[in-house]
Amino acid sequence: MQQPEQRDEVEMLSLMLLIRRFEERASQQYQAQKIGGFCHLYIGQEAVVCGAVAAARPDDYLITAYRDHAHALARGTSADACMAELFGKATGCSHGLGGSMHYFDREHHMYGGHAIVGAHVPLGVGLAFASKYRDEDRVTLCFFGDGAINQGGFHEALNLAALYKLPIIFVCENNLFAMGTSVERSTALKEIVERAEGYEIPGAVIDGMNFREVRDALAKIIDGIRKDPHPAFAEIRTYRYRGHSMSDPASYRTKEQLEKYRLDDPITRLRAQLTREEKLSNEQFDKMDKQAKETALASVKFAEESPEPPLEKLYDYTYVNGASA
Amino acid sequence: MQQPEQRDEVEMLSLMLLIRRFEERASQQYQAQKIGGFCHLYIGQEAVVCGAVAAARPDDYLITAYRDHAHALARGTSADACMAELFGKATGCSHGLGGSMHYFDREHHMYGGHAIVGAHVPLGVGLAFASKYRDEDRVTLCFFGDGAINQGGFHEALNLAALYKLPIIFVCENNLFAMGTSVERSTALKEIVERAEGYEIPGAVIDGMNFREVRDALAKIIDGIRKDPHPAFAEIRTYRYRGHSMSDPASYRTKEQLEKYRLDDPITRLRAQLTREEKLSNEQFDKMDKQAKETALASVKFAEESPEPPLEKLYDYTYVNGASA
Amino acid sequence: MREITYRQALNEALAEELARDPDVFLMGEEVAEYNGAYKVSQGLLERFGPRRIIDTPISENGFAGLGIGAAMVGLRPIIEFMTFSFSLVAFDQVVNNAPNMLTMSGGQFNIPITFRGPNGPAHQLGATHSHATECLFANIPGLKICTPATPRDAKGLLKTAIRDNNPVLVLEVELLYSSKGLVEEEDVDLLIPLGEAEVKREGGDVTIICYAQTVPLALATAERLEEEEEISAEVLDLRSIKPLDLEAILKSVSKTHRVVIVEQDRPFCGVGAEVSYRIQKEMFDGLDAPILRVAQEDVPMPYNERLEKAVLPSAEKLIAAVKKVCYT
Amino acid sequence: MREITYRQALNEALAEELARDPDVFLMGEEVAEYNGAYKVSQGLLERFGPRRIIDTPISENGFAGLGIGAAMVGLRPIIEFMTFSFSLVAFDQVVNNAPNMLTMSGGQFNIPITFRGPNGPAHQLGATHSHATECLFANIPGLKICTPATPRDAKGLLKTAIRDNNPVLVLEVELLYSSKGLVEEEDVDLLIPLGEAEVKREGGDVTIICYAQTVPLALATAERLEEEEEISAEVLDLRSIKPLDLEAILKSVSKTHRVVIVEQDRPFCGVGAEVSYRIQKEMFDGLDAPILRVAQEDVPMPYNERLEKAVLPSAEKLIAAVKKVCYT
Ligand SMILES: Cc1ncc(C[n+]2csc(CCOP(=O)(O)OP(=O)(O)O)c2C)c(N)n1
Ligand SMILES: Cc1ncc(C[n+]2csc(CCOP(=O)(O)OP(=O)(O)O)c2C)c(N)n1
Ligand SMILES: [Mg+2]
Ligand SMILES: [Mg+2]
Repeated sequence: MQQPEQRDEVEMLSLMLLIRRFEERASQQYQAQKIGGFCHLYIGQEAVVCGAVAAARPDDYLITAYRDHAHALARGTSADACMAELFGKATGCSHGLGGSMHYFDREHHMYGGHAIVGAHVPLGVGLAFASKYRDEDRVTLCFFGDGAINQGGFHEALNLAALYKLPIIFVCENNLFAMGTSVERSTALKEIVERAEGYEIPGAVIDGMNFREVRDALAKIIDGIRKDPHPAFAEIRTYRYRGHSMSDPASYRTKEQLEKYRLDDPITRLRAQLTREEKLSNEQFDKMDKQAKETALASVKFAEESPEPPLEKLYDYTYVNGASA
Repeated sequence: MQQPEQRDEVEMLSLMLLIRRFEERASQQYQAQKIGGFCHLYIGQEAVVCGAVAAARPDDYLITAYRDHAHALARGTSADACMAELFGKATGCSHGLGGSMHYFDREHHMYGGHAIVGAHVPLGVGLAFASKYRDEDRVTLCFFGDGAINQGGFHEALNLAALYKLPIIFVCENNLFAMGTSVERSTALKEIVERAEGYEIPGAVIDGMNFREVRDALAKIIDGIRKDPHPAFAEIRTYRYRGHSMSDPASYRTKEQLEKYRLDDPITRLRAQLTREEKLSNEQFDKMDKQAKETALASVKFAEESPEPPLEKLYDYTYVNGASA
Repeated sequence: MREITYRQALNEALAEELARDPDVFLMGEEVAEYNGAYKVSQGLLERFGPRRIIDTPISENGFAGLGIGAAMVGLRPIIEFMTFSFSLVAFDQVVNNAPNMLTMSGGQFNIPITFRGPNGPAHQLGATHSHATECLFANIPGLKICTPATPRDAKGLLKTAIRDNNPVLVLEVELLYSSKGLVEEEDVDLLIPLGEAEVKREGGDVTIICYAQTVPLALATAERLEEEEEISAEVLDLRSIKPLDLEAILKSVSKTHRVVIVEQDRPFCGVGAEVSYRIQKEMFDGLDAPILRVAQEDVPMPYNERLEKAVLPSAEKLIAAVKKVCYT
Repeated sequence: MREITYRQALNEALAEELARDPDVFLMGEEVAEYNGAYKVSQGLLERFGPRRIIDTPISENGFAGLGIGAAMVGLRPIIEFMTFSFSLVAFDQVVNNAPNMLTMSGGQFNIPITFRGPNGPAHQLGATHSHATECLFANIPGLKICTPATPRDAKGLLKTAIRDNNPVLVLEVELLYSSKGLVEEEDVDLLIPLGEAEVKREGGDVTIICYAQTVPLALATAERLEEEEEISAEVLDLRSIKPLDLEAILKSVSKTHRVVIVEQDRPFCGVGAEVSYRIQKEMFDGLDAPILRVAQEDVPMPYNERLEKAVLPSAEKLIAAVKKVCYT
């Protein structure tokens, strides 16, 4: 099976670094009360969306839940636009109207940023429906958490996708917890991927702390879908280092568990792989990291200096004018 | 494994006859416009609920969807109360306020008659929750159609039942169609029972045209649940002879298919079994059938002569007075 | 003009828009092979094929969401709810995803979707199947809602709804599917704007505001009022609940100075409440009597026919209200 | 009397009713081990154990339905929605199963259930997480709805709700969880009847009707009105939306003859519309000015703080409305 043209791994590593540094800054700015509402960090899970994006085409549809900063960044939304969104600024990727949980970027095929658990999974199926309807070979990447699989809408969506043979990959980012509830306390089965079997959807379990494994496994699945539209399911095992949201001390899990995953850090791992293969020097890495930090810091400045969305436009986002010509 | 004390099979045959004759009368009365709203007949499926009721205890909780006449009759609601309900009379099992789709009979542990597809399955799980909460050994029989398994609420309910290990048997009356949609056009899997596997719920496929098979298979499952509370799933294969509702000509299926199932008629089959075993003579059967027809006819008379619910009581069913003491 | 049924008018609207725009598709339970539970989509599968006319499982949440997702990338789905009572299991999709997307995305994603199907009590369907949902949805910013009462309005409003770039709910009336009325010839591209009420009968003494099911009731009652009470009632059909045609309402009320709203939904926070608020706010000094509403009684719908009738708005209740505001 | 927080008051109400009645249990997402997303159920798992305090998966439809089923056979579930924005995925259970059961069964099954949790906009949660659902549920016959604004009301109303034999929604206010107020000592069995409004401030010139989030706003604004405009405003806290205390409303209005309703929900078919309909119907000649409402702007909630503020009712909007009805 032919692999899609692969994006440079060093570049992907620097993307993962950017995501991490961006979120560290976001966390700091949240604590400084520059950012409002809820804010869910992705730190620890970077290999998942980066592996997926590396496996997909830039114009494949991508949709996810509220833990969405990384998904936009991975798709190419600038750190500036992402930080400005957290600050509620007009220059944000959702023009300051969406906030952390509702990132959108049409240009980069990022279809949100959706905050009702599970409710965007039918939307993802709709994106896939559209590409099949139009006979396009795009694949939809539909991300959601382990908590979402207990929502009814998720099931209806899976069944519809299977019934209509839609080109979609359901990517379950299993970080073991939905807020304070562990998977075993929420889900009556041994492996999440088994749920897909009830719809005759092929499933795979993937190590989400390993960029290469995510990329290669998904590339194969996506390639299969592109050739012959059908749904697939990937349970990607990962871990969030931080609490569920900024206000969560995460006392429901052990320090040992966190440490175990930290040792398996996706950035450290890819760095080690590349260093071992002599594709990356320490200096290069340090430079990249510095760059990531600078970009993140600059995004704060950009956000701070950006204008607020104008009050006069308050009523401009409820309806669009016009009709199909 | 010990079987529950079995109800006399001849008695159960006469119950199946009563159900059939009752519904034939209901059909006639509907056509004569004595009955309003929707009316869904169960004819052909009698062995399912009769087998289940024979396998359960009278105080086990029972809940079902809108195709519910048989479930009330099987539980012991009188034909009079059932027919009066169709006529909207005060003497009906829901005092004329529920109609065909909303039969209730608290005394006989019939918890409805629910008309939003799938939405009563969580209620069934709530009944089972209550018996576990109270440490009672009742089992909940929760009936639904093949169409209901594509509703999100159904899934959430299955997962909750499995998670909390509730004493409930999910009985899917698979009559191959949801209105005009065949199971293969609605459901992305080979066997409905596979859906239960996604929740680690044990499942069984049962021939719903054979009273004895239904009873014996369910008795074993129910017995297991009673000893050790857990959910179970039974896909019971059956067939409705009539259209989905009174207005449906059922042109989506072939005459051959209908004829095939008619040859497998559950009443004819149990009759043949009993006759072969010399537990039933032709005279007895004819007498029973005559009796069933008379009871059904008498129920029409009863319904006709019954009073309407009084207009003054219109406001009496919105709230109950009082509070927990 | 020709006389066709309300059902036929809807069917023509669907067929015309499907023919006109390849991005339009129809999806719902039993819409294709069964030709629609109420036969509104009769013949469409045969004409447009299974790519455009799509049967679904009983998964309202799922296929409503599918439609919204497809609309994000420019398709124009028509989602049929077999009845709007079943839209309640898809409520989150309709009120949270469809109308919020434009705001949440800072204007990047509009959702050109139509949700349609019968709404409101039909005949003895009982408490679960008789919901009039218009006021529930009308509270939600970002949705548009229309409620055709005649074949002409049904055709013209549905066609406009399908072309609108926002989510629009077309709330049809089951009990009117077989009713007949005059509609322009088939070669006319009949579009009736959303947000325009119509005076269905002129009068000078009182304004009866109505929509959907209550339009025929209001018209028939106006005749009786004329004959029996010598009261000349103007009958104003809102046609759209949102946007609401306040201008038309005020125009009629400034002539009559008296208003009765006869609505098909339940009273509490219903359409009548909203309309009456707007009128009293704008025309406080122009009213000669309090505004009265005739709505469903505020009880779950009973199955029994006599009780159901007692719950619904009726000519008797409407006449009593009109007489009250006319102080006769 | 002691000073405690609104959160603590709710916690006490839960604990007291759990202790009092073995049929009462609390179920919802993160209510047990996490002690509640907003810590309302703090300590309850420890005290009452996992049989009575039950964590659920993210399955609102499922566990709302579970509660209704359990209530059919006499248990008294308290179902927590983490916020009522999430009740929208369980909408059918709450509006179709809970309140219809009594009617559909001809009186055989009442549903003694309490649905509770924070409702209405909090702070920059965006369009999907800021729903004020009171008017949606208030339209549904068979539900009762209360909206406590003070610790005392929170405790007294929640306790009454749990004991009520009907489905009751207790719509709490996230932004008030940490606010403090005087509440009777713990040994007092504090029960506040559903359907009783309370004058939270006396005044003679205008009646400001409010509930939930808008009560502190109304009270603070009333002070400003007194100081800055010499307008004496009576502040009436509805406390219950359904049943609505029309008597208390009319009593206040017959004193002031002027009304502004400041509501936390969206305007269209909202609580303000209903209240204004009732007042103008009963007191047409007793009003000296049109009734005005101050509600959210009718747009999906934006994330940006300044825009969010502009959407919400504010002191400025309320003052403007009051001045208008006072013709100053
Ligand atoms: C329908 C609904 N219920 C509850 C919530 C509150 N909530 C937000 S995130 C979350 C946990 C989701 O966990 P998971 O799906 O595993 O995603 P993760 O946070 O781990 O990325 C909950 C309960 C919500 N947003 N929507
Ligand atoms: C949520 C919802 N959607 C649609 C309907 C309309 N409807 C009533 S029965 C039915 C078919 C159900 O089929 P199945 O579950 O197989 O039960 P059967 O009629 O075969 O007994 C449909 C679509 C409904 N009542 N509720
Ligand atoms: Mg998770
Ligand atoms: Mg079926």
